[in-house]
This record gives sequence, structure tokens and C-alpha cells, in this order.
Amino acid sequence: MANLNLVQAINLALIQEMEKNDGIVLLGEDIGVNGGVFRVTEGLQKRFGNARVFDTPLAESGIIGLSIGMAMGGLHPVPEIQFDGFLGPAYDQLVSHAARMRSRTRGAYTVPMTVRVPVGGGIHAPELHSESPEAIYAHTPGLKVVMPSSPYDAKGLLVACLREPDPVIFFEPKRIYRAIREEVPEDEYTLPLGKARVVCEGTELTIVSWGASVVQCMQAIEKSERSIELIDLRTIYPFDVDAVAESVSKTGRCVIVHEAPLTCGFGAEISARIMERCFLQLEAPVQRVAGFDTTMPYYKMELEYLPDAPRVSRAIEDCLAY
Amino acid sequence: MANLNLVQAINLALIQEMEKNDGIVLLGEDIGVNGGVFRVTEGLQKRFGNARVFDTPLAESGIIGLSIGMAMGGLHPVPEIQFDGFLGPAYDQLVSHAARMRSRTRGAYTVPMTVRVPVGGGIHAPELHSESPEAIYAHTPGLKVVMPSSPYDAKGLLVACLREPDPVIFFEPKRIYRAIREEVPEDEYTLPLGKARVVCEGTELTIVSWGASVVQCMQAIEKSERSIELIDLRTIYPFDVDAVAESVSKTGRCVIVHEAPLTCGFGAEISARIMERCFLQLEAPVQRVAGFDTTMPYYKMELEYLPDAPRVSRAIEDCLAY
Amino acid sequence: MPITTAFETKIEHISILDDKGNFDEKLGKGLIPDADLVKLYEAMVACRHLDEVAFRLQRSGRMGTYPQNMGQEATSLGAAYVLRKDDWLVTCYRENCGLFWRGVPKEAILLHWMGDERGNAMPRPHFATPIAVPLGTQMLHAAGLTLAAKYRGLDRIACTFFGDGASSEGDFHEACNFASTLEIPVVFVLQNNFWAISTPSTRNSAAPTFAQRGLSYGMPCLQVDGNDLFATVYATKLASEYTRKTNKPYFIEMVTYRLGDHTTADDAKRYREQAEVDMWKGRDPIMRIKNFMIARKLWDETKEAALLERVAVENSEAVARAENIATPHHDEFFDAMYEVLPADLVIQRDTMHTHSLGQDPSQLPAEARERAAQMSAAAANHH
Amino acid sequence: MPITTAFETKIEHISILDDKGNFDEKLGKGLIPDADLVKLYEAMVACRHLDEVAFRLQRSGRMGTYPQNMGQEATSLGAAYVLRKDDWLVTCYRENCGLFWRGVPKEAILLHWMGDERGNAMPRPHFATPIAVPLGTQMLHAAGLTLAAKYRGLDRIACTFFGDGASSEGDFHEACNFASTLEIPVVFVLQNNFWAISTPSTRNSAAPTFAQRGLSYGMPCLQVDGNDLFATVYATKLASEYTRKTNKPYFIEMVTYRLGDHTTADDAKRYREQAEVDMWKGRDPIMRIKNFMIARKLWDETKEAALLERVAVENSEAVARAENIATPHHDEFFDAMYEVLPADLVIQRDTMHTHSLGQDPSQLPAEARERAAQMSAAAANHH
Ligand SMILES: Cc1ncc(C[n+]2csc(CCOP(=O)(O)OP(=O)(O)O)c2C)c(N)n1
Ligand SMILES: Cc1ncc(C[n+]2csc(CCOP(=O)(O)OP(=O)(O)O)c2C)c(N)n1
Ligand SMILES: [Mg+2]
Ligand SMILES: [Mg+2]
Repeated sequence: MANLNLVQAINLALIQEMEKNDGIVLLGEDIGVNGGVFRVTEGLQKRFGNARVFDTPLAESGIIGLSIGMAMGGLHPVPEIQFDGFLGPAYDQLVSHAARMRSRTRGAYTVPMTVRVPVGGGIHAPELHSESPEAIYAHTPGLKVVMPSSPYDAKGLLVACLREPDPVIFFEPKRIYRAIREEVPEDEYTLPLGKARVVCEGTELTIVSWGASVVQCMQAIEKSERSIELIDLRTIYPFDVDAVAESVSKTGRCVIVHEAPLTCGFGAEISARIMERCFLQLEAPVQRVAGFDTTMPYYKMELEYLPDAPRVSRAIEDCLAY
Repeated sequence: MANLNLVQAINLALIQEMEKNDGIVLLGEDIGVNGGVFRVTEGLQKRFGNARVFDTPLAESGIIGLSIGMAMGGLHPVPEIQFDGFLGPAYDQLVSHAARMRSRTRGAYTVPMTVRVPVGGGIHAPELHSESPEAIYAHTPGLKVVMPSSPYDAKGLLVACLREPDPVIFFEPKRIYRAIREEVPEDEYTLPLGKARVVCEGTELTIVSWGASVVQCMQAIEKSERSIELIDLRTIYPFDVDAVAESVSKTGRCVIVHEAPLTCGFGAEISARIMERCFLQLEAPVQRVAGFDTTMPYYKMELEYLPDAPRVSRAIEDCLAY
Repeated sequence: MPITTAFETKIEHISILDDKGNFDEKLGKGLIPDADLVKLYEAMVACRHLDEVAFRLQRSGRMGTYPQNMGQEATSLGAAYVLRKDDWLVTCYRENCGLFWRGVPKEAILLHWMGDERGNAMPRPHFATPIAVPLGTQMLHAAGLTLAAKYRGLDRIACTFFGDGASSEGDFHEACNFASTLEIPVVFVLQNNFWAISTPSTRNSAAPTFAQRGLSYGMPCLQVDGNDLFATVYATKLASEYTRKTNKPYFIEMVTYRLGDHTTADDAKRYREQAEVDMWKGRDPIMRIKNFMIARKLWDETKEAALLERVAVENSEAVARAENIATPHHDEFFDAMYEVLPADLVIQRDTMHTHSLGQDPSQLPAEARERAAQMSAAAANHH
Repeated sequence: MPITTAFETKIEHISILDDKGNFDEKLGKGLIPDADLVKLYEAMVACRHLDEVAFRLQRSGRMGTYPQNMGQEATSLGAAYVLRKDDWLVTCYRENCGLFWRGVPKEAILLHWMGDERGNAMPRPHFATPIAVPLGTQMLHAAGLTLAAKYRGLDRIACTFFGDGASSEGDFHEACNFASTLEIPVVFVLQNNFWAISTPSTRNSAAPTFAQRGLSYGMPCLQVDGNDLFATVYATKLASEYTRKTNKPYFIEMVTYRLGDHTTADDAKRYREQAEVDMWKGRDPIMRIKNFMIARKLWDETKEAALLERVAVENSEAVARAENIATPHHDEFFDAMYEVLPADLVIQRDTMHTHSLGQDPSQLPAEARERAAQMSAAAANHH
């Protein structure tokens, strides 16, 4: 057991799985000597050598396309995309190939790979370094999408991804890379993909969130006098609709919180599912606290854009008052 | 007034606007001599010359990136992407630049352009020729997304797009390119973006759809003995939430129909909005009839995948029975 | 010295058996043993015949859009002939001849174009990837596949094919650059057939050759007559030996011509002159080998007649195998999505013909469930 | 002839004023009038000084991540000096010196890195585009901008800058290919500074030069000493004259070196040797011109001191202008989205501090509205 932050927990998960499975190979921009711009892969090239941990040319489609080939060839590549905003050039390889290869070949070729991507805002970064594109990939059948919100979860979920036979995008909320520390077992454990975590129980209202927003939700809950249940999705696709439906059936009210723009964000899907599953139990419309339908502003105004605890509190109040 | 199909209506809209505005320039793969693989730009190169209608190298990111520059330089480019599935390589230029240039420069640079893309399934085409990616771009602030379902609408909407000061993706449902003919005025008219059309009025249930699915919805409505209102969104973003809310407030029930996969499709957003706006009027959960959360199958099974009239009928019945 | 030379290079063009029947003994002698030449010829004839069969299938509504290979048989065949059976062959969609040589069943290719994924699932015994529809993307996979082999210590290279048009895609550049900087043994073969649908190759490159696309990456580059089987064999041999030895990529432009329409959905008469097509008919790769073999007494019209008969039988058997496969069940496109199907997809799969999406009947209030059942029954009677 | 030459070429390297002070009179004489040289030198010094100012601003929390230009001043400056004021200058993020020469206000650049879009809205009087963050993407815009000008019959070219790393992106390839096949007059300038963050340039190209990236497209290619202002001026002149005359693109590699960290968020000591940095300090573009001018009696230490004083004042005024701009209002990031804001965005903008998203208070039932108001009031008291 060690007290680790998210970066360290991910680093540890990589080391431990790489020790076990020599098919795991890491690649990306500046992940070798430099250990990645967030130092997530620090020390790994030294430890595992240049063939297992290597820098690529600066080209994201190339990184993902190469990884797809490596996965088809029997490895489990772990490409890193340096920032969320630079998934864009890799979109086509992810959507047209990674997501389809198994289906296209009826299982003759598969693409086991874990794409690591720092995600989200809040670190005063330049343009295109603060995006939240999870809904885009949740809308792409054939991929899985994971986003941890704590060091413990990060390790357990990442290990699960590294053993997955299908492609996963593992989003790492960079805002909490170093903001939270917690006890993380040295021992091996996995957290199942597709299972949500009930962060705290409550009876009056359910909050559903994921990634760094979970922290804002906890702050809002601490300030509230009402009994609120918080569900951290952990996996965006496939998402744990049962856990959400069960909770909302109990509380009758729900607030969803995410950083991505409102329209067609993953909150929309959750809201739609809640209606389908809990219609007769719902006492108020599901509320969404999300990024606005604008481009993520440059950092001077990013805190105006990002959902924060006061906005979550207001939604809780509005929803409870309904 | 002429009896035109969708292809002809678009061709006519292009001709008429190009006559008026010499800043409109068409580019894309095989749009010149060949008139596009669907012949939508037939005759235009001959009419307007090689500088206004030209073939590009085979590279979609290049087509959109070049168009962005042309738009920043004062023209209104109309790039064609040959098939929906090949928007993928252009994703980054659309999302990282076209959608952001105005916001990034606080209006100093803008990107007036109309990206034409044949969309959707049902024509027995090979892989990646039958996709419905509208939700992806509706989730991208800064773009507008339009999809007509008839020749009349196609002309009026396209003319509106060609006069828009912001980038629009104009999806053309290829399944009905030649399947429907109707009277289309020669005279100039536009249909406002962001306004839905009530295709037929009804009191018991509202169907919301767009593109080629509107046709399946009409078939289902014809077979039904209930009083059903059909709303064709016409514009996906910004979408006419008022028209939808008004209708559902009246009927209390809603079915949404689209070809794209269910999860995080645009139906999710509509469903969430309906809950937000019509909670107390809703008598049944909003139903979604959509593509399944699988890759669009090769054409032998595409009709199993695509929402058809019987599936819409079943949803109507289920929703009314609730 | 203010002006110095930073880089200097020369790209060669190779032709061994030209369209007039001239044969360069120095380069060509012993390159292809006679017995092999006969087999290679037969393979080209069989491939060409299947093109015609497929065309007729499409015209009679038994197949969807199909891209004929006609005229380009010697390019992929030359490569497939040279490569080891465990080297990767990563193709686009106009390399049937090479794939068949490799052992890919003809019905696999037919099924693909019949809109059936099961074609892609058929045995690819010799490291051939499925047909790639999104242009320019598969070369990166070739690099990845080979890098995986290299990582595992295997002595395996890849040869990847793509068109003059596809070489305009950004992924082409990234694949070449990854292979060269990461030292991955890939032979890149650009098939320049002068057209990308209606777009002439001059719209996809303003350079005098496509071969020089490889210079950007420091690769050795070569241009060959792609309608000359001897030349394609020669080039692939040179390239594969180099790349196998050095772990570095090699770039080949094979100059050829698409004799047919782009696909069955295309009408090439809209954009190109018949004279051009006729000229290229005179450079047909199959005819060239036939004349060569006849001159060397390896072939005659009796053999030709027998071959055509055999090919017709084989091909119609392949069509029968493709057409006689059971109608697919809709479960298939669900079950192929993930190794373990997520619960929600299981529901979608199992209720797609009985329930609305997202409408799990157990969620309905009892009376509504009742009503729904009645209405369904009524509707079933009604329609 | 079985083996013929398909393509043959040579790329030259140009250096005029080298790091030892040697000056090639033949190429260099009259290239830059003395008065201009002084001004260009002053511009480089001012740019270098602003780098230091920005570094301190970042370290003291008054600015976000900032990429220093140090060592690369002569590349973009040479180009900006040669270009006409209505030629497009389409840059990445390490071309401050050229942008300032163009007349882009320093506070525009500072504001950008202070996380404020208003920096990009500031006057770009001379056809300069905003800093491009997604690497490799802006060269396509350069081509589009110039094509629009050509379409309008204007005599205007573009010069676009990007790094050795950025040249690995697919969009780089597409931009070069579009410019050459569509005959768009663009000068492509690859700044090879040997590093892309921690990635050495050998990981971004395996070729002996980056200049040869242009051969793929049939462009004329040139490599120059990018720390030699005379050479960058010479090359841009050659290229811009060619491209203006022919409507065809031209490719230049400028060899330079990033003397500082990649950005203020980077620590270059992690991945490169001090000895390498020291060697390149000896090749500093600014020092070279200073020594040259001193030797020609165009400059002395008195002038230097006066310059430094002036620059310090100017730069702190620019910082003041950047910092004294009014705090932005959140309306700004809504209002900038579309020319006419969609109704839904108007609601989001106007209710963002008072209501939940999607919760139009008029939709609440009356008693709930009442209760919500009370709770809000209570909450406001509580916190
Ligand atoms: C990314 C992408 N864009 C567009 C298409 C549509 N398309 C199919 S084939 C073709 C032309 C291909 O030309 P080339 O690469 O020269 O190959 P050829 O058909 O000549 O063998 C086009 C534009 C596609 N399949 N993929
Ligand atoms: C598409 C994209 N991928 C990754 C990044 C992150 N990034 C910023 S600068 C940089 C290195 C750039 O190297 P180079 O092009 O050589 O320019 P230099 O910094 O050396 O001037 C990287 C990887 C980015 N901005 N855009
Ligand atoms: Mg071709
Ligand atoms: Mg660099």
C-alpha cells in the first residue's frame, strides 16, 4: 500500500502489467527519455528498453494506425496521445479501423490496445489542451471508453484495460493528475469495465459524473444538507445503466455533471436512458451541469466554463425544488 | 416550378447561388468533369470554369483545410466529401479549425463554408459508405449541421447555407437522392436554419426525425390509425427545440427516429431536452428508434440495421400503450 | 563554401519485358523459372476472368459495386510471387491477383463485394489483410504488423499496396515516415494506374514521378513498368532483400493502367479518351507474357483453350461457394462487436425484432405491458 | 533500355555569413542595405528580450506556458523582411520575430499566451494569421488563403512556417501536395531546430535533409543556414520570386536551433546535452550580425546600450498593455461562437450564473419556482 497520486498510480499499473505481459508496448510523443509531458511514463524506457517504450514521429494518426497494426500483429500497444485536442488527427484511424476491425473480419483480426489520453480543463493550458471528447468515442461502436477519477480507480481500471481484448480509450483527467493522493495497493487488482462506483450513498437525489468533475460534485455534496448519492461512472462506454437506474429509481431525481459541451454530451445519453428506465419514478426532470455549447475558452476564462461546485449546488437545489 | 429529385434540386441551388455570388467555389474529389460520383455537381465545371469548380487531390483533410483558408480569405468554398465515412480524415480540420476560427480570433477571421456530404445507408454500398455522423458534429460548438429530407427543403436549406457566415455541414441523404421527386420552385427562396418543419399534424404522439428516416416515419404514420404529428428537424444544430417542445407538450408522447447508433446519437439530446422542457406533460418515456450500437453492417444486412417503418410502428404502439 | 550540395539522388526506371516483346536477358534471365512463369500466367488469366464474372454478377444484381483489376494483374502478382509466405501482404482493393496467389480463396473476395463481412473472415493463410476501403490508411497497419513481428524477433517484412490517388492522403506520409524513422522493414508499392476515379494522376502529384514520393523519407526509390511481370518481380526482389537485410523501408512505383471502369458504379467514358485505353490495351501485362511464352515454346493455343476451360469452371465454383453461403443472421453483426458483448448490446440484439429500442418490456407498468401485447398482435394481423 | 533514369536532382545548402564571421560577398553583397540591417538586428534583439520578459512573467505566475523563440530569430525575420506586406505570413508559434516585423503588436502575442483570445483579434495589419496550436495544420490554410487571392486575381503569395516535428503530420503532406498540384504560390519553410520537445529530429525524419521533403511534390528545394540572416533573406527572396512568377510552391529548410526549453513547461536538460546547446550558442544568429556590423562600423557598444534601454522600455510597455486590458466578461466566449447566436446559446449565456443549464425557470411549476427561489436565497446566505 502506498500513498500515490494519479500519475504515480498509472505509472505503477503500467510497470506491473508490463512485467507480466511482454506484449505490452508503449509508444507516443516524448514518452521515452522525457517520460511524457506529464511524466506518466517516467522511468519506463530505462526499465523496459527502447523496443518496449519508444518515441514516435509527431503524428497522431500514425501513432494510432501503427498501434492498430501492432495489435493485429499480436501485441497490446499502449499509445499515448499527448493532449485530448490532438486526438483529432487520429479520429479516422480510431473510428474507421480500431473500432471496426473485429466486426469487419468477424473476429479474424482484433485490436487489443489501450489509448492513453490526458483529458479535460482546469490546468491553465493553451488552446486544444483542455478538451473532453468522450462522447465522440462513446458514439463509436467498437470502442470502450474509460475515465477514472482517483488514483485507486486509475490503477484498477488501467490494469483491466491492459487485459482487454478490444480497443479502449483511457482518458486521464489531467486536472487531478497530482491533486489527489490516496492509498493504492501494490498488489494486483482490477476494476471491471462497465461498472460504476457509488462514491457516497443518499436518498434524495442522484448525481452521475466522471473524471475530474467527480471532485466538484463531492464538494457540492459536502456543502449540501440533503441526502445525495454520487455515482462515478468510471466507464463511459459501456456505461452502467443499471447502477444509474437503480439509484434514480430510489431517489427520483438526478443531476449529471460533465465538462464536455452540453449538446450531445454523454449526459444526454444518460438522461435519455433514465427516462426510459425510471420514467414512473422520476420526480423531476434530469438536470445536466455541463460545459456550455461554446468552444472551450482560453484559460483566462476556463473556470467560467467548467462546471464547478456552485453550479452543481444550484442544480441540486433546482432539481430538489421541482 | 419543376419536378425535381434531390440531386437536381441541389444542383439547381448551386447554379443559382453561384450565378449571384462569385465567391462560391466548389472543390472535391471527382466533382469536375465527372460531376461527382452522385452527379450532384454535373455540368457545373463546364458552366462555371475550372477555377470555380475543381477536382482536388484525394485527401479529405486537405480539402477541408484548403477550404478553411479560402473562407478566411474571403470566399465561400463548398467542399464535397465523397462519402460520409470519409469525413473521418477531415475531422481534425473541422473541429480544431473550422469550428473555432471565429471564436479563437474573436471574429477577426471567420469560416463561411458549406461542406456537402452524402450521408446514410440504404443504397447497397461498400463499407464506410453508409454512415450517419451528424451527432459528432452537433457536439462540436461552432459548426452548424443541416440535413434535408426532400428536394424542396434541400434547395431552400442549401441556399440558406450558402449565405451563412459560419461553417455548415450539409448532409445529403443519399438513399433519397433520386427516390423522391417534388415540385421545386425555380424562384429564389430560403428556409431558415434552425427551424423544423411539421410534416403532418397530430394530437396523440409526436415523431421527430430527419433525413431519409423521415420517409420511413411517413410510411409508419400512414399505416397507423392514431393521430400522429411528424416533425422533420431539417437542422440538427442548432435544433428547433421550441417546435419539438410545443408538439410534445400537446401530444405528451414522442418517438425519435434516426439512422445513427443509439448511444449518444442526436436522439439522446432531443430526449434529454424534451424531459427538461415537457416533464409535466409527458405521458410516456420518449422512445428512440435508431441504428443499433454496432458498426453499420455490410449491405447484406443493412436493412436489418436501419430503422424501418415496422420498427417505427412498433415504437409508436409501445409508446401509445404506455 | 557558401553553396554546397546537401543532397543528390537519382531514381531508376526498370523494364525487362517490354510491350514490343523485347526482353532484357541481363536483368531477366533466370529471374522466373519457366514452370513458375506458366503458373503465374495462369493466375493472371484466372484473375482477369474472375473480373468478367464479377462484372456480370454485378450487372445481374447478384453483387454490389465491384472494382475490376483488369490490366493491373502483374503488379501485386509479382510481389506475392517474391514474398515469403509469412511476409505480410497489405493491400487495397485492386490486388486480387496477388491475394489469390497467396491462397486467399476467391469466394472471400467475392463475398466482400457481395456485402458480407464473412468474406473477410475467411482463411488468409498467408498473412494477407482484408481489403481496405478507406484509402491510404492500411500502410500504417503494414508498419505496425511488421513492427510487432520485429519485436517478436521474427524475420518478416511487409509489402503494402496503394494507388496514386491514395498517396495523397496524410496517412500515406505518416506510414512512410514511421517506417523509415522507426526502421520497420516495409516495401511500399505505389500502383500508379494514372487515374483515381476521374482524377488524373497529375492532380495527385505534380512531380515527374511518383517514385520520388519516397525521397522525403530517405528511402531507396525505384520506378518499374508495372505491366511487366519480370520487372515487378525484379523490383520486389531487390526491395525485399534490401528491407529484410537493413530493417529499412523501400519505395517502388509500379506504372500500370486500369483498363476497366473505376468500379461497376463508374463510367470511365465520362472522363477519359478511348484512344488512351486502346494504347494501354497494347501494353497488357497478360498478353506480354503469353507472347513471350509462345516465343519460348512454353505455351500454345491448345494450352490456352484448356486453361480457359479450367478457369471458367474454377471461377464458377468460387461464385457458387460465395452464393451458397447461408443467409446471415442479424445476431452476427452484434456478436462481432466485442469479445464479450456488453449487456446493453445483448438486449438490443435479442429484442430487435420484438421490442422498441430502450424499451425493456419488464419496465412497463403491468397494464401497459398488456395493452402493448394486444396492440402488437392486432398490428401483426393488420399488416 | 531496361534501366533508365526516371528522376535526378540535387539540393543546395546556402550559407552567406557563417558563425566564424566569413561573409560571401558574391551572394551577400547588396542583399541587405546597411540601414535595414541595423533595423533587423534591433528587431532580433527586441524579440530576444521579450522572450526573457515572458519567461519571467510565466515564472511569476503572470502568464501561462510560453514557448521561447531564442536562437531562431533569423528564420522568420528573414522571410518577413523579404515578403511584401500583403503576402500572407502563416506561422506556428516560434516566429515572433517575423510577426513583430510585420507589425503584429507584441501585446497580441503576449495576450495569446496569457490565455486570452483577444490577443488573436488584435490588428494583423499585414496578413499574418494567429498562432497555430495544432501542429502541421496551418499550412493548408496558407494554401487556401493564397488560392483565394489568386482566384480574385491578386498578386499575392504566402509563406508558411512549421517545425521539423510538425512536418511529420499528414496535413503537412496534404498541404504541399495541394499547393503543387493546384499551382498555389506558397513558400514552405521548415524550421529544423533539431528538436520537437524531447524528440530529436532524427525521429522525425530518417533522410539526410529535411529539405528533400519537398521533392515528393516536384518542388524546388533548398537548405539554408537558418541562423544566418543573410541566408534566410537570400532563400526567401529566391523562393518568393520563383513562386510569384510561376504560381508554384517552393520548399526551404532553415537549419537552426532552439536555445531555450521547448516551453516554460519543459526542462530540456532531461533530454539533451549542455555541450550541444553550448555549441549552438556559438552559432547564435544575433551575435553573428552584431559582429558583422561592428566589423563594418555599423554598430558599437554605445548603440547597443541605447538599444537595450529602448527595448526594455518598449517591452515593458507591451506587457503593461497586455496586462491592463479589462478582465474579460463571460459573454465573450458565447458571443464569438456565431455571427448570430442561436437562441439556445443566448439562454445559456444569459442564465449561466443564475440558473441550471437547460432549466428555464419559466418551465418550473409555480410552487417549485417559489421553492427554488427560497432555496437559492438560503444557499446564498449559507455560503
Ligand atoms: C479516404 C477515402 N476517400 C475517398 C474514397 C472514395 N474512393 C474510392 S476509390 C477512389 C479513387 C482511388 O484512386 P487510387 O488510389 O489511384 O486507386 P485506384 O482506384 O486507381 O486503384 C476514391 C476517391 C475512399 N475509398 N477513401
Ligand atoms: C497535433 C499536435 N500534436 C501534438 C502537439 C503538442 N506539441 C506542441 S509543440 C510539440 C513539438 C513541436 O516540434 P516542432 O514542430 O519541431 O516545433 P518546435 O517546437 O521545435 O519549434 C508538440 C509535440 C501539438 N501542439 N499539436
Ligand atoms: Mg489510381
Ligand atoms: Mg523542432
